[in-house]
Amino acid sequence: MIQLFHVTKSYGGSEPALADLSLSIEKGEFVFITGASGAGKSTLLNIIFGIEAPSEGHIIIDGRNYLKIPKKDIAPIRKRTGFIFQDFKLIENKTVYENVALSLKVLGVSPSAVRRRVLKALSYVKLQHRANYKPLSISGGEQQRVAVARALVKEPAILLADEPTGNLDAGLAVEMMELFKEVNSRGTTVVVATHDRALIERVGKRVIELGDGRLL
Amino acid sequence: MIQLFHVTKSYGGSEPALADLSLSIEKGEFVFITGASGAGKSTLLNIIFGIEAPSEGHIIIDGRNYLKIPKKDIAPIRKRTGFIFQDFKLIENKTVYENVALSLKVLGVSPSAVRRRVLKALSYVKLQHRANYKPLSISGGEQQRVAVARALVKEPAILLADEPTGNLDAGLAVEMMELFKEVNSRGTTVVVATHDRALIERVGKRVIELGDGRLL
Amino acid sequence: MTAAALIYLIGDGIRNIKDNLMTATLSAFTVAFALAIFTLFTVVFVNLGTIIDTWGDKSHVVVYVKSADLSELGESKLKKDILGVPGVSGAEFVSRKEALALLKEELRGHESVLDGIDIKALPGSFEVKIAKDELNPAGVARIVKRLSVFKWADEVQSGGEWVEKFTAFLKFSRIFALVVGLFLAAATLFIISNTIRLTLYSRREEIEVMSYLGATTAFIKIPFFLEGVVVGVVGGVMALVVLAFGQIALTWYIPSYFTFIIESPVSPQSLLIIMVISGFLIGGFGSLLSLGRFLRS
Amino acid sequence: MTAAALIYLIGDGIRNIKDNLMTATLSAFTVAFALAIFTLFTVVFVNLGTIIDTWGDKSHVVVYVKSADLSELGESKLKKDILGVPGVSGAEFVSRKEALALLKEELRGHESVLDGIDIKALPGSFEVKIAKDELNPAGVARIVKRLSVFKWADEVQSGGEWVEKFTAFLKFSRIFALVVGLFLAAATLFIISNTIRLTLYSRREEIEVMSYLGATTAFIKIPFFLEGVVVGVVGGVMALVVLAFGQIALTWYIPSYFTFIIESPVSPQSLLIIMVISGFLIGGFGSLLSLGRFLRS
Ligand SMILES: Nc1ncnc2c1ncn2[C@@H]1O[C@H](COP(=O)(O)OP(=O)(O)OP(=O)(O)O)[C@@H](O)[C@H]1O
Ligand SMILES: Nc1ncnc2c1ncn2[C@@H]1O[C@H](COP(=O)(O)OP(=O)(O)OP(=O)(O)O)[C@@H](O)[C@H]1O
Ligand SMILES: [Mg+2]
Ligand SMILES: [Mg+2]
Repeated sequence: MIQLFHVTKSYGGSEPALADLSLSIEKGEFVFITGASGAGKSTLLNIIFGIEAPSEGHIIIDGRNYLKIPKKDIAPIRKRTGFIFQDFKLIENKTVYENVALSLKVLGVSPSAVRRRVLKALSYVKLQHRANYKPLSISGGEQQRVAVARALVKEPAILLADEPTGNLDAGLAVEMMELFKEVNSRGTTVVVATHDRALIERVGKRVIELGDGRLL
Repeated sequence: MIQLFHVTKSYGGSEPALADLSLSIEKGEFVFITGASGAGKSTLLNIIFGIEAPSEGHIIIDGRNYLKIPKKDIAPIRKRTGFIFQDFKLIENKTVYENVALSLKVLGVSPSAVRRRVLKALSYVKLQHRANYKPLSISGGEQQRVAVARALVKEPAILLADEPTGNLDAGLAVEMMELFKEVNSRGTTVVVATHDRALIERVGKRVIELGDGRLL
Repeated sequence: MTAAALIYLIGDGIRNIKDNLMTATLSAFTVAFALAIFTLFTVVFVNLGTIIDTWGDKSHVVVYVKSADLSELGESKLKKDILGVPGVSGAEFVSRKEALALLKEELRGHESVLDGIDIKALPGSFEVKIAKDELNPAGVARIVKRLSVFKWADEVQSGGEWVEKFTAFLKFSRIFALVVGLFLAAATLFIISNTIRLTLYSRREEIEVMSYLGATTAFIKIPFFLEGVVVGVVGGVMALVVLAFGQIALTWYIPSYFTFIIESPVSPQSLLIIMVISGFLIGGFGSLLSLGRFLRS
Repeated sequence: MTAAALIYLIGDGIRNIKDNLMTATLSAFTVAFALAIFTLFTVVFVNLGTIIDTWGDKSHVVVYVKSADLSELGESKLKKDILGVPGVSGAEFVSRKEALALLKEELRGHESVLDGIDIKALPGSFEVKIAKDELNPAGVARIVKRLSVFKWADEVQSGGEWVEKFTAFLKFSRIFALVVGLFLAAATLFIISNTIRLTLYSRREEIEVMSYLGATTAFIKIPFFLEGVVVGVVGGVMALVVLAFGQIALTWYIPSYFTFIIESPVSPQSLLIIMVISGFLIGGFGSLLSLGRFLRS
């Protein structure tokens, strides 16, 4: 379970990115976070993932209360969390295969299992034929799907997806959502930040709408 | 006018990214290029911009015939062409203002005119308040709009936009299209690669649809 | 950390080098040059120490003894007096007969001028050896002064001016090699760490991504450490090659009786081991230290 | 290129340094260390040349003349013979009287042994000066052999063994400084270009973006060139500071009569100018050369 109490995040500018935000996401829930550009969607995901610390307020993840997630707790949280970054964050000088495999190697999965699971994940996002390409020599939508595969391959307890379909056509976007629904049905908490209203309506799950860092 | 004759682009893989593609875009036209992820949209724009050379075929830009655009012609073509990259390609250690201003400085615009035009372009994309931020400390959608401002500020003869609304909510996406229509009405040829059918329908212009590197 | 993770880490260190072959090669060359320079100076420093010891033995002071006192006091009493002077490490008696022989040797070819001279007119003398740390113009002068005070001493001559100047120059060379060597060590350590930092800077995104995937600090560091170790060890071995070529080039140009200055005081095998260990430490810990800065931020 | 573009370019070079202050500083330090090292060796090389000339004058060969021949052939004929030997750069006659005075000087304190010796028994002699490029053991030996051939020559003695060894050592030091200096120059040029390349590598995206905006090669290169120039010139000035400290440190430790070896043969002003120009060239053209590789790809 993920809970935020009166979380404020200010980067020092006049308007905080998140302002006094309280919300709760149940274990195994599937939630959309939406809002205009700059509303604070990415900031919210970053705080849950421990990339940013809130300026004020508390986060409770699986019953543990954090103001700022301490350094030693960050790696374990990230190990069971899949994050799809808005800008993908693929490693340029590793192949698609190695990028996805790294996600499992960090967990200490055995080499044979890594191979099997990586190839399966790549097939889910329809990228088996790009396994040996480097990220800079595949298309934008393909890169985004590598990011999806890297997050899903570890079968995370929590999946945080930041605008995961921005570079995908409608058909692929729906397929990705089907994937997310499937992992969700196996118990994974899914949080998807997106501006794509059509997609949200199609999936039909709870929607948290942000505007200027507040709940709308 | 931009014309492609039997253009093929192969990266050495089994399937070429573009296969025997012929098309023609009139001066002052507004064209959408669409197609699934990996269909060849970005490759097509890159060839027009001179980032890639076709493996076979010819490109004719403003009456000049190129197989491979020679080095000395690339800078002049780019000077009068605005390109919005799918991955933005902002310079990380320059501010938003400087990123946009660079586009004019390259053209030799006087400092006072640079200032006026950059601020105007930032206001078009609603980012005056982010002028002094660095790209990594603004949201994904804000970065995308900086890329739009950088391409528009030079008042290009040709505007090539690669997925320019992937990180924008529907409202902003429509506003960007209004901007594009406006520059188009002032004579700029506009080519927009996008997977967003709703947007294409809304704007209602010619659509070139690609599938596996061919016209559909 | 599981065995699978460890296997991955080792493989990854090697893969990283392949992926970043260009910068890895440049770093290895930097380490090689730096180590070669530093080793060269260490070798010269050590060898100059040896030569100073050798030549130092040849720098001596001679005390001529008044004939009367010699017969009266006896050789051993005088020797004890001399050895009592601080800074004196030895004394050897040269009899009148020996003195004449030496004089003749010095006038080689013109011994006739000495025909019929009175052997009594020649003084007996002591050759005085001076301790290493007093072997400098000031030290020698002080000892000469102390020796002159003895009533039985006829005259005190300090050994050849040349020997002193030469020894002083060798000492200067040695200090020069030391100061320059230390300076080079500082400069090259700086340059190596700068090179590593710039290399890692170009891969900071990779480091960031690994931490986002839940990698612990150790997990991130180990491949970079291994990569640094391989680069460092390769650099160390290349340094040996550079040194070998340098030795050949120098040997070509300098008088053969000075080549010992650039001869390694340790065996090639030991030198190899030293280089490999140095490369290991520089590459491995240089990477770790530079990494620390990226992981903190 | 318009005036506005040029103004931008200069401003941008300076802005770039501000934006990349850390790497710019590290590069400046690298240039400083490299230039300081190279300059140090050049100075030592030049000064060793001077000392070799000075000491070389003191290395001489003495030819003793048979008494009979001296009176028969005359001083000037013999001198002409000597000067005819290749490698000889001068000869000076020392009469018997002078020889006796010298001998007495040598036996200082025991002149009495020479009392009553026959001045006729002493030979007249020539002090022979040897040309610089023959001043080595082999050259001296060859000249001695040639001089011994003269029928009038009684004996040929080569000057003090010390002088020769000392000169040889100085020569060795000089060649050592030269070889090491060249090696350091190669190593440091490599290190500087590597540093610049790594720095530019971390900014290759910036270079790429500029070209996408329609910037000509010159437009891209000029700010980097200016940046390199500023870094290089700052490095050059810092090198002077490093050298000044180095000189102070060395002067502290070495005998005062050797300090000249680390004294600049040119004025501080000239040295400053040389350093600034070197920094300018290294930084500016180093950047341009490294840039070329990125612009091509
Ligand atoms: N440098 C490259 N090397 C090898 N293959 C490439 C390279 N660039 C693109 N491709 C391949 O060419 C095909 C077309 O790529 P392109 O980027 O043009 O697609 P796109 O239509 O822009 O897709 P998207 O909507 O995902 O951005 C893709 O399958 C891609 O993997
Ligand atoms: N590091 C930072 N420093 C300063 N301001 C920041 C930083 N990161 C984000 N912001 C600001 O905080 C606000 C919220 O950013 P956030 O990235 O959360 O928006 P978002 O909802 O993800 O938008 P988008 O849909 O465009 O990705 C934005 O106005 C952004 O400019
Ligand atoms: Mg965002
Ligand atoms: Mg694309």
